[in-house]
Parts: sequence; structure tokens; C-alpha cells
Amino acid sequence: MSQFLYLIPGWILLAGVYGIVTSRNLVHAVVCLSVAQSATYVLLLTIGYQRKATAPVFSDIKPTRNVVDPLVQAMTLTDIVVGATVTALLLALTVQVAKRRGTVDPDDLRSLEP
Amino acid sequence: MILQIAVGLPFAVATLLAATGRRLPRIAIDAIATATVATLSVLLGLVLAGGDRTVWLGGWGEGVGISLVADAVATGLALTVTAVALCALVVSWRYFNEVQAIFHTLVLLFTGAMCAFVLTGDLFDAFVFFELMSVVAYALTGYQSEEPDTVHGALNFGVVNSLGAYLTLTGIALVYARTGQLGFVSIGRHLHGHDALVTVSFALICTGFLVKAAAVPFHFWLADAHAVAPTPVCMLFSGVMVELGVYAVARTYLTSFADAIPAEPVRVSLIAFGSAAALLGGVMCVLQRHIKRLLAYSTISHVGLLLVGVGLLHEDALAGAAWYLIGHAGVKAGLFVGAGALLNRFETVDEHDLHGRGRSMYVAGLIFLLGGLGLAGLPPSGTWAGKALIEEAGGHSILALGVTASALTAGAVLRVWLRVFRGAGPPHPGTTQHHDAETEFKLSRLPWTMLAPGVLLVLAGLLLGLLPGVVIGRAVEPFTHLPGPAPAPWTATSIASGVVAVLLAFGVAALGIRGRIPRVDLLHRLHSGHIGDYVAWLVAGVTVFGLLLLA
Amino acid sequence: MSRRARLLVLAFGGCGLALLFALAAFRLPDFGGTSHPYGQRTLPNAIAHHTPNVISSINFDQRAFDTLGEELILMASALAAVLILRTVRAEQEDAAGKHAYGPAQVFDALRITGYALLPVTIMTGVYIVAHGYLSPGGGFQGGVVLGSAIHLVYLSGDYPALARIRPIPMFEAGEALAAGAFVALALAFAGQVTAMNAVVGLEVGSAVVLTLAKFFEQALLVRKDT
Amino acid sequence: MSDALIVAALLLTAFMATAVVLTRDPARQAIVLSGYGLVLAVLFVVLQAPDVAMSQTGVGTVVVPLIVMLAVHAIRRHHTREPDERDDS
Amino acid sequence: MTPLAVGLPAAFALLVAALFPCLLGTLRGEPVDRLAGLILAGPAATLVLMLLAAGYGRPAYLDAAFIVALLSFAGSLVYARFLGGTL
Repeated sequence: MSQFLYLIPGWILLAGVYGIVTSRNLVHAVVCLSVAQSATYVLLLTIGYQRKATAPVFSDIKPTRNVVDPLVQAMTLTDIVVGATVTALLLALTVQVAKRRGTVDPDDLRSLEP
Repeated sequence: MILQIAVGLPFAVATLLAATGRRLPRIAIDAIATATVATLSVLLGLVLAGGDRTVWLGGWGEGVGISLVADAVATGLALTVTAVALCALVVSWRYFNEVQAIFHTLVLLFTGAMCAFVLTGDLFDAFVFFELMSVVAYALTGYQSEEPDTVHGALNFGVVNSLGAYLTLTGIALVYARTGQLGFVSIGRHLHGHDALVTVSFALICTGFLVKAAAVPFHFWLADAHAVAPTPVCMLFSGVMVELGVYAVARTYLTSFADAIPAEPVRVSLIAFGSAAALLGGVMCVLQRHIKRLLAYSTISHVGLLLVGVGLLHEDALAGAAWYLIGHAGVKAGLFVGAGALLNRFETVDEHDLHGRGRSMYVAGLIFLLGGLGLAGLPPSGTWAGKALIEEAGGHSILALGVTASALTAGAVLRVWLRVFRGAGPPHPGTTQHHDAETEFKLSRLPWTMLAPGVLLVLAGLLLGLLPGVVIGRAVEPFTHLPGPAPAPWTATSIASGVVAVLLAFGVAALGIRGRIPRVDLLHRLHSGHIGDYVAWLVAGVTVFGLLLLA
Repeated sequence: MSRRARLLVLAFGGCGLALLFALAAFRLPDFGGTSHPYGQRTLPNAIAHHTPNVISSINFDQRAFDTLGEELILMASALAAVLILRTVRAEQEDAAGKHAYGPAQVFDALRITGYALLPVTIMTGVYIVAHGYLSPGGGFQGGVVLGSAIHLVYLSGDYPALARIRPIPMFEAGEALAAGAFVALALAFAGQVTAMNAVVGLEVGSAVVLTLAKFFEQALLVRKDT
Repeated sequence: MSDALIVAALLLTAFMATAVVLTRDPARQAIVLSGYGLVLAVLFVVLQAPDVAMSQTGVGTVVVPLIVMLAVHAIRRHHTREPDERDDS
Repeated sequence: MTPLAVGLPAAFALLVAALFPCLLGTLRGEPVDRLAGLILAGPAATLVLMLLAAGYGRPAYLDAAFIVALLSFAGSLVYARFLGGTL
């Protein structure tokens, strides 16, 4: 029953993919890619969640073993950085596409196949 | 300790170059970068000589830490990476209006990332370095950002590869949820029996790697990116980066999922994807007149064969794949040097435009001739030895596939050689496709540094078949787990198939120079450069892969 | 491909991917379950190494190599922004529009808020970096705050002032050196969580400033050619 | 109560993700993306991950939407093929 | 009632009754109208996070709320500048 919650990251992933495929603007497509990636954050954290447990940060409580999985949080942190940098890089490329081709609509970009 | 130094060295020097690049003269930057990669290859050679070992970083043992696994396959592959990177750096000595030291920094990061990717024993860590490799690759592809095709190709590359990587991460999360492990080996120990979760997570993890390996239908980005990336970068892309995808698939299955997922569906699906890539790549290769694009499609075709070699899941075929990989790395990287020479000499890489203009370029012509023969698999090239082993393990259909793919791709390259360097066939005036040279000025004479590495690489590829089989056999032992008899490619059948492929390649070339290069509208339209198409094909490919595995 | 064909391929792929994901999801362990062997193993190590923030301990100590890759990705992408968004010939700053970025154009309320928030934000960033080993946060989070803080100057309406306080070469060098320090810390002197937090904070902050600077530059450019 | 919060936050996340994808104009999308970043931050705290929430706040609600906005502005200057070139920025 | 007992229900109520409507505001209209929604969503999210910190009995979570307050405010001001026509 509780597995239904895992479907939500799947939904976000598919929404992002749908956005990229149907996009008429490359900036929009890149943002949709970052949405697809945010599915991985949600998936990782839902996998690591544990009922009635708290964050594995012992600054204001005594150390306990009753915590949610710290490892998925570490992975998600790395993932967030990766996602942000990739988004920035792709947007930089998009700006150049706009400059050199005069459009950011994938339908108007001529094929690279000569 | 030597392994840690080897992994850290390119990164440390890259950061220093990035920090001081504004002040250092160009010659110092070249020298530092080249010396670093040379040192790295010496260190890796020492590691290889020292035998297999596993190092836990930071002194954290198994259970929480990250390991570096320097087995023979991984170290050998890292050594191949550094060898190609060294040649690429030498080629780049006279290249580019350098922007600070960014090119060299990125190449060092790229080399380091590829080495770390093959050496790490941890699945999530592999994802991280896969991403580092990809991010650097997007930046290098878009290096000449004032060219429209360049940035467009780099963007397509970036979106498709990133999405693939995110699917890989999704798969990693799923398998982590099941096993609570991240090490390749420890995942393998904790996976028992297969169900939908294990199968789907395997399919998703492999997706990113298959995108990198450009298996059909994940391959669309490759031609777009390779056609526009600077020559030294193309050498690294086609020579080693794409092949790392196949390596990662092999490693994921053989060290982590082999006990959980039965071999048959994996074999069927990998052979299906690989054969599709081998055939489609071969056909598209023949249809190109843009020489770098032509070489890019030949990479798709050959990496498809490599995937078939892995997909057979047979120890001899694995040894063959390893052999094929190093042979292909030499030949293909060398061919890109030749294409770069044409680009910088004539500011175009269009086969029709270049008709007969390469007559005086003996060295570049030699590279194309020898490279074509290498792709066809002339004994004793590494590609021939590897292909022979794969074909022997795979039977008649794989034999036919291998001969067809090499005849088509090599035929296209030999056609270029005949038309450009020998002036064969009728000229086709008109329709010029001008590209800016990658160097500051159009070169009237090419410096030796731009050609010698190409000759060396092609020759290495052509002679690698002479390596004793026992070396390759030992190299893939970590995958096969059995020190069986050394693979022996020297049989009458294999020599015959090699010669037949070469003859067929010349036939394809001869047919090709008689008229214009044909267009097959359906195929050209399929490779549309439209990012939506590429992503749609990507998810369709995942679906097919998953369903094949579940069936 | 036509739009229609593309949507058909997507429909096939999307339905398939949804099916595959759902099949996998229903095989996952129950939501909120207690079985997290890897995570549990990291806890005692973090305590033993006096890092109450277990996540910091994983990121900077137990799995520092991951973070090494992450920092290099950050450096690579900042360099890529410098590379790809470099201004080539025939592009110069829009001289006519330049006055628009001067301080005069902005509401007083906005300007005062910008200046007032600046020290608070910088202090917060430093606090988050410094206490990363203990409380939630760390080098990355603090670095982002620090990197964003500088752009509050822009809020106060003064693009030239913003350009003055972020000399690009300095941030480039700082970022690269911080990344280099992290390579050394991660591979040679493992376990220096506080020092690592500090260099990561420096690197992330510089990278954010650098990347944003390049995008600002592009947004303020006009094309002079053709 | 925790479970209800998690369900609510997850549903809100899915809703906002869909909204980001369906907002086709990038300048408007940047604002929605900022909102999505906030929702993700709340979700992460609900899932007991304050560290991740802080990261997400910095990156997802400020830096990335700002880059999107700057990119949109940079691109507007180079739009040559759009007939109705608006400059209402 | 202690803050512990009231924190989570209050957070839930605010999430549904304050944050959600604000976010709905970002989904329609011209950029300026959307911005109004975003500017309101920042404090709403901050409040939700503070109540969560109280409800879970973890003052450490307040750091996250603080960051949200600071950055969402600054972020929406940047948008305001963009839309104000000075760039």
C-alpha cells in the first residue's frame, strides 16, 4: 500500500521527459531536464525515510540509531550540485545557440545531418 | 598509495592549471599537461605491473568507504585512456587560440575522470565520475562556441547524456533500496534471485552507459557531437570515452547482477542493441560526405560490435572485446588526426569538396589508408584479432554481422582515401561546406606534431593483433573468473574472414567513388538534430531494453 | 520526424517506462521501513570521528571521494561557463543601455533592503560553513549563500559596483585553488571535516559568483555584428 | 500526522513539477521553478533531511531560476526569427 | 498544548491553506502576478518549516527555515528588479 508513494518520483520523471520531448523552447527543455532530475532527489529520500526517526544530525539531540538513512541524503546533496551545474552549463550552450542560430525553437533549428 | 596518487594527479594539476592559466605562457601549459599525462601512464603501468589490488580510500574499510579496484581490465583500460590522451595533447600543441588554460585543464579533468570511472569500485562513485566525464565532454564539444553547429551539437549531447545519467542514478537508487549496498562487489553479494525490481534497476543503470556507448536507439547524440568537437577531443571521444560505456555495462552485469539476472535475456538484449548499432552505424557511415561525421558513424558501428562481444557473455568473446577495444582506439583516434589535418589545411571536411586535393599530403593519406585497413580488420590488427574471437564465439550470424559492419565502415574510409588523396572518381563541384579551421590560421604546412601521433596510433592499432593472447586472456580474468586457455585468434577461418572483409571494403569503396554519395531520406530525417526526437527514442529504448529483460 | 511520429514514440516509451517503474516500485521495501544497513554502518564512524552531522561525515570523510568528483564537476562547469560564454569579437557592452544599470534607477526601499541584507547574508553563509560539521548545512549550502549574497549589491541597483567587487580572475583563481586544496585534503589528509567545509564553501561561492557573472554579462550584451 | 504531512508534501511536489513542465514560457517558468524549489525544500524537511533542504533552497529557489532568467534575457536579444519581438522586460 | 503537539498539525494546515494557494498564484497570469504569489510563498514556506522544527522537536531544523526566509526574500527581490524594467 505504502508503495504508492514511490510512484510520485516516477511521475515527476515522466513529466520532465514529456516536457523535453514536446518543448518548443530550449530553455524550457533544459528546465524540464532539471525537473526530471529532481525525481531522483525525491526517490532517494523516500527510499531512505524511516518512520518515527529523525535527521542524522546530532547537534541538538543525543546521538541515536533511530535516524533516517544519512547515506541517501549525502547522495542527494551530491546529486543537487551535479544537477545545478549541468543546468547552468546547458543554459550557457542554449544562449550560444540563440546567438548563432537566432532561434531556440528545436523545430526551427536545422538538422545537423548535412 | 601509488594508486591514490595516480587518481589524484590529473585532478591536482588541472586545478593548478586553472588557477595559474592566465599567467603561464602557452608552451609551459602544453609541457605541464603533457608531462602530467605521461607521468600518469607511467604510474598506471607500475600499478598494472604490481598485479590486482583493491584500495579503500581514506582508510575506511569495506562497508562504508569507497574502493579503487585496480584489476587488470580496469588498469589496462585506464592505460589505454592515458595513451590516447597523451597523443591528443601532442596533437593539440599547435592548436587553438587558447582561452587561458581551459582546454588543457578540461582535458586533464577528462582523463582523470575516465581513469577514476574505470577504477572506482563503487556504483554511486561511478555515477559521479560518469557525470564529471560528461560535463567536461559537453564543455569540450562546445569549445568553439562561435560555430552554430558546435553549440547545437554540444547541447544535444548534453541533454541526452544527462537524461541517461539520471536514469542510471534512478537505477542505483532502486538497487540501493533493495540491497543497502553501493559497491559493485558488495551489491553482487547481496543480490539473490531476480524480480522486477532487480531487472528494472539493471535496465535503468545500463541506460546511461548505453547512451554513452551509443547503442541504437540511444546513439543520436554521437554524430552531432563528434562532427563538431575539436580534433583532439574527437580522438578521446571515439577512441576511449564511448567504449567506456560498454565497459561499464559489462562490469555492472558481470560483477553485480550476474547472479541475480539470468544470462539469456541479457545476452539477447545486448546482442540486439549491439547489432542494430553495428548495422545502422555502418549504413549511415557510407551515406556521409562530412568526413568527421562519417568517422562518428563508424564509431557507432564498431562500438555496436563491441557491445555484441560483451553481450555474448562468453570468455573468449570478452577477451575479443578487450582486444577489439584497444585496436579500435588506436585506429579511430588516428583517423580523427587525419580528418583534423584536412580540416586545418583546407577548412573543410566535405569529401566532394576535397576531391583530389589531398594528393600532396602523403602522411595524412597514409593515415586514411592504414586506418581504413585497420577498420576492415586486416590481420594482424587489434580489431581483426578481437573480431575473430567474437565471431568465433558468436557463430555464423555474428560472423556475417562483423564482416558487414567492417566492410561498410572501412569501405567508407577507403572511399575517402581514394577520392581525397588519390583523386579517384569524377569531381562533384558546387555545394561547399565551409568550416573554420581549428587553428588560428589556415595552415599551409602541417607541423609534425599534428600528424605523427596519428601515424603512431594507427600503426599501434594495426599491430596490436600481435600481442600474445595470454596477455588479453589475463586482462579479462576479473570478468571471466577463470584462467582458461589463452585466446588464439590465429586460425585459418579468422584470417580468411579478415581478408574477405578487406576485399569487401575495397568493393564498397570502389562502388562509392563512381557516383555521388546517395541519400536515404528516411535515415537522414531520423537523425534530425531535434532534441525532442532524441529523448523520445531514448525512453523508447529503455522500454525495449526493460521488456526484453523481463520477457 | 514529424510532431505526430515523435509523440507516438514518446507514448510508447513513456507508457513502457511508467510500467517498468511501477513494477519496480511495488517491489521496493515498504515506505518508512527500518532497514538501512549502509546508513546505520556510517553512524558509529561519524560519532567516533567527532562529526555530529553524520551527513557531513559521509560527504567529507567516509565517502570524500564522491565529493571530490562533485567539486570537480562544479569547477569544470564554472570553467565551461567562462569558456562558452566568452565574449567574442563584435560583441561589446551595450553602451546606450549602460546608464540603465546605474544606481539612480532603483526604488530607495529596494536599495536599502539590498544593503541591509548583505551583511546578514554573508554572516549567515559563514556560520553555515563553519558549523557544517555540527548542525545542518556545510560547505556547499554556505557557499551558495555566500555566492548569492554578493548579488544583493545588484539589488541595490548598482551593476558597476557589483562588477567592481567581483574581479573575475580572482574568483577563477580562488575557485581553482580551493578545488585543488580539496583534492589534497580528500586524498592525502582524510577526515579534516572543518577544513574541507571551508574550502568547499570557498569553491562553491566562487563558482556561483563566476557562473552568474558570465550570465549577467550575456544578459547585458547586445550583438553588434550583422 | 507525519504521514499526512509526507503525503501532502509529495502530492504538492508532483503538482508543482507538472506545473513547471506545463509552463511553456521560460520567463514565467523561472518563477514557477522557484516555487517548486520551495516545495522541494519543505518536502525534504518533512523527510527529515534539513541539509538537503538547505541545499535545495540555495540552488533551486535562487541560483538556478536566476540563471534561467538571465539566460532568457540574453536570448531575447538574439531572437531574429520571432515576428512579434516583445521587449516588455 | 505544547509546541510539540501543535506543531505538526499547524504545519499541515499552513501547508495546505497558505503555501498551496500562494503557489497557485504563481501558476497563472502575467509574470508580475506570478511574482506576487512567489513573494508570498516564501514566508509561508518559512512558517511551515518553523512549525515543523517545533513539531519534530528539532531546533536544528530552524537553520533551514532561516535560509528559506533569507534567500527566498532576496530571490524574489531579484525578480522584482528584472520585471521592473531595469534590466
